[in-house]
Amino acid sequence: MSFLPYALAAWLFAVGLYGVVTSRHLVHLVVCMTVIQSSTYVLLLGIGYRTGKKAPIFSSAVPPQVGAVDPVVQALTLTDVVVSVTVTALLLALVIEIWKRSGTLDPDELRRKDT
Amino acid sequence: MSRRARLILFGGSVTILVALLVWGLTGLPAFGEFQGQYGRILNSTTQSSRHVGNVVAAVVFDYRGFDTLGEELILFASVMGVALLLREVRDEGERPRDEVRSDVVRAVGLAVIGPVVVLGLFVVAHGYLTPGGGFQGGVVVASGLVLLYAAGEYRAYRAASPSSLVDLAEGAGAGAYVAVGIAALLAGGLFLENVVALGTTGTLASGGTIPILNAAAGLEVAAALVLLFQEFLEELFEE
Amino acid sequence: MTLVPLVVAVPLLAAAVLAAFGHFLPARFPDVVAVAVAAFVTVASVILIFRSSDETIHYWFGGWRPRNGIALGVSFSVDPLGAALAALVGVLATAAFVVSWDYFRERVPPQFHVLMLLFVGAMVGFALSSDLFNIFVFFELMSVAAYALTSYRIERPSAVQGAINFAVVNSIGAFMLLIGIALLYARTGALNLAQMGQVLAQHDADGLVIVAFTLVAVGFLTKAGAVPFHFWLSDAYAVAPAPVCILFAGVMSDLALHAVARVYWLVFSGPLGTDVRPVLIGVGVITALIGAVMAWLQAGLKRMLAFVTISHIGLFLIGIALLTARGLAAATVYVVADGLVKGSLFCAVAQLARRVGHTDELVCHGRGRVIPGTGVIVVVGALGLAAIPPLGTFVPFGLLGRSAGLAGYGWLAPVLVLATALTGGAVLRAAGRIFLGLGPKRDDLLVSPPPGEEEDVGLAEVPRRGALLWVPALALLICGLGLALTPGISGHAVRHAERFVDRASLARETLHGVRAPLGPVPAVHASAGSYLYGAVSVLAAVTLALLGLYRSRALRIVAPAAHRLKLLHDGVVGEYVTWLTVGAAALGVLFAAVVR
Amino acid sequence: MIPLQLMALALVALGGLAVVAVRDPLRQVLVLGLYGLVLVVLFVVFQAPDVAFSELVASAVAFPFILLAALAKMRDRK
Repeated sequence: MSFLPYALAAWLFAVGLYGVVTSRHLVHLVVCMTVIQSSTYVLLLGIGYRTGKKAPIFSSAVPPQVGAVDPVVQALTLTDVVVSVTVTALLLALVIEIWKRSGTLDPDELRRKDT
Repeated sequence: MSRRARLILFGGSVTILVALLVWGLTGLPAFGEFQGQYGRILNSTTQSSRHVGNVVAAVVFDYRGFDTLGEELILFASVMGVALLLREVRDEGERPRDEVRSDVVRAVGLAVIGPVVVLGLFVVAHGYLTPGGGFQGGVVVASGLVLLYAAGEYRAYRAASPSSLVDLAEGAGAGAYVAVGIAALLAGGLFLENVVALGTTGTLASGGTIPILNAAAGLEVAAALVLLFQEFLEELFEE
Repeated sequence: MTLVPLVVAVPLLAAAVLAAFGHFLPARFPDVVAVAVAAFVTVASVILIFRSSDETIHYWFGGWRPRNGIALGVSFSVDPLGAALAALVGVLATAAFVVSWDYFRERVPPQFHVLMLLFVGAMVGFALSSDLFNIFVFFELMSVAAYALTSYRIERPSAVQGAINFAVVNSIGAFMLLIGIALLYARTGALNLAQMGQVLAQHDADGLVIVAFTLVAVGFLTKAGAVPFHFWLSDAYAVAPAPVCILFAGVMSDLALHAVARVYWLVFSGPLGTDVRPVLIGVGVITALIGAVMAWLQAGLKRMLAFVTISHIGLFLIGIALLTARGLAAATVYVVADGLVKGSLFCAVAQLARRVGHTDELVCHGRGRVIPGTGVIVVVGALGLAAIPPLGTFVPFGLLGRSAGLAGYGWLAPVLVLATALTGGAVLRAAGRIFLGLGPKRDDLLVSPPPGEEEDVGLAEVPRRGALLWVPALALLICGLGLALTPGISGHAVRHAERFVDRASLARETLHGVRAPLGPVPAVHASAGSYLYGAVSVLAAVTLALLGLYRSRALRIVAPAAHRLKLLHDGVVGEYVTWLTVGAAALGVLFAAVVR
Repeated sequence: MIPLQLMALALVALGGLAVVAVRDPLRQVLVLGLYGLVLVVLFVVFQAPDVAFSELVASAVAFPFILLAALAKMRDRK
């Protein structure tokens, strides 16, 4: 039981990787990348969780002495979530350009034609 | 390599990789039992040393503010990359027509925009007191502007976000973060050192440079997404 | 001290300013700013080499110095080895910006300079950072800028495809790196390299440590282009514009290897010891040889140089994988010298593209005669790749061979010679064909890339200021080969590497401010054996080049195997990711088998 | 571990699989949006409201927008 969140991360990683390897559509492939990425969020936040503790936000009502879950892993993921949107957009822009130049979105059809 | 061969090769190796991963994961502390000293120290000292209640915000904009500088620039770089990729000599005279949908959609859209943008700004402003902050609020502000487009007011959307102004905001957001870091050097501190007065916990003026960096991030994220949406929209209307 | 953050902050700030005001500035302004910033990075990094030569500079961002041995913030640790890599970034960036002034025919969009400056800042940060998550952030920043720069020529299908292969494979590598970081954070409660190492050293290696090392190594080796994580590299480097390639081939890949060394020594050396040595050496040997063979098979110069980069990454990896101070010193000096030579060769390729309009050796047969100066640079550069004694690349080549011998791996010396001879020979062969018109115009053994990849658009007209193309090429070549003239360079490198590998002292210095001892400068001289190996390498390179030109049939026996190898590099991203998975699984199993 | 956490874990596991399994890009965008919302729930029960907030604005607004715009651009010819 106490291992499940970590197993979930491994699962998401494997599933996303499977999607990338077998994908026949570049947009699908890019979306599968975001699944792999989400495995890192699940892992980090799962690691930082502490049973019975609340979010690391303190006020006069919640003094620091009561403790909280780990704030560092949250800080690492928080920015990454927003940044990943723009990185995905960059990948999609590449996909659009491929579509414009090659007329296909199937990665297997983009085989190199060396002579 | 045939697809079949690829699948077999992948199936075999990913099984081994997952087995390895699980082997590694069993070495982790049981779920909920993590005792990392880094996080515990920050949880117990942030309020007194930084006058900020939201420890996550303090980590993002102070303790590990230098990481966030990098993250913000990744965002900046990818938007610059999208602009570089989708560049095209666009005919400036020809604007895509407004796709007027039903008047109801338009009315609802227009009615919602103001509140959404205000909400976004509120989220940006209170990030170091409550959940939220520049990163989340920035997205909300940008989505408010996109509503203008959804409401069929592409012209208004463009008018609300002229290219050169968005570029300026985008560069300014990224530049301001670095500039705050350099300002600390000029004030005799180390790069990104929190040299401003810390204020009273629980008020908007608390946390020293945290609100400044938070605002810079908000500006950067909002401008980046507006620019991004714009690039994709123009791509859509291009022949 | 203040220079430490500024080497990174100045290029990043310049990028932001150019993006903000790009619309309002005169056309040549970004060029001037970019050259000035790159020159600043160079000078500042060189100053840092000297400033840090007595004592490593630990710079704590935000003023968060460690408390009771616990790091609260992010730090840079600047030592002469890291600063030398930063200086290499600066020098190559300066050359790249000067070359791009004349290389591009069209008006360069403002985003190009913005991305290049971000790329430069990210590489310097990556080289100097001593916080694992911060290293990851700079890794991502340089990757994102690099994807976009690769696809600069959007009108060419292969450019965009190369970029997406690069982006997908590298992003997956980055996710693995991040999972490795998460495992380490869970175990140590720290992100600072030295602090992580302190905690890990208290216990023997278990599954978590081995898997974390595998994932972190895979992340960095993917960026470095080690076999079998290298497939994206040739697709990307062959299509990126030449000024971008100067930075890609000259330093980006090598930085990732330096990160492997830093993470191994500072974090993992306690629990892993030298157990992992044979596995890493194996990866290095395979990379050096496959890269060299593939380089030999290319007719397209840019793709050839991409495989030369892979092959030489293998050589540097061997140096690092010896897990000795000498091996690390050799690898670092080699990276700098070789990076300058490769940068010079890419400048020469840019010149060829501009003047001849093509960079395929079969197409350009004899057409390089109009630019004999460039021919000389390419030939000398090729000899540099073959480690010609007693010049710049020979010094670390010899040191590498001797370090391998000292570590009990004497058999590595012939492998090194084979890789340098094949890579140098391939470039010599191409130079003979292009600049002297030697040999036939056809060779079935060689691979020609699809149309458009090695072509330069438009007519070959004489650039207004051709000097901006060949002067950087000459300058980089002189710097790279002239490195041998730096007095006692090997000795100094070994001395600093010895401090670098002293994990416990370095951790005490980082976290508690107790200065780590710095030994005397050891006397390191090239031995007669090194000269022999260097001479053999050069002779073999020349012989191979002549064989390739006139007796290509003699090499036919390798054709079937070569053909099979070529087929693997087919640009299908799903297959590349499969190989990444295979490599990661194999590396993990091998590490698990050898540790303890 | 509380039941709510278990439920969120199960949903995320299924959601991730669904995103990969749906091969039609347009439908996949919808599934991705739902997956994002499930992740938001997971992050909330992991006591990470800041991250949940990030994930919410990303998966509810930004991701669908760019994906749909890209797909709309590429709808013909294929």
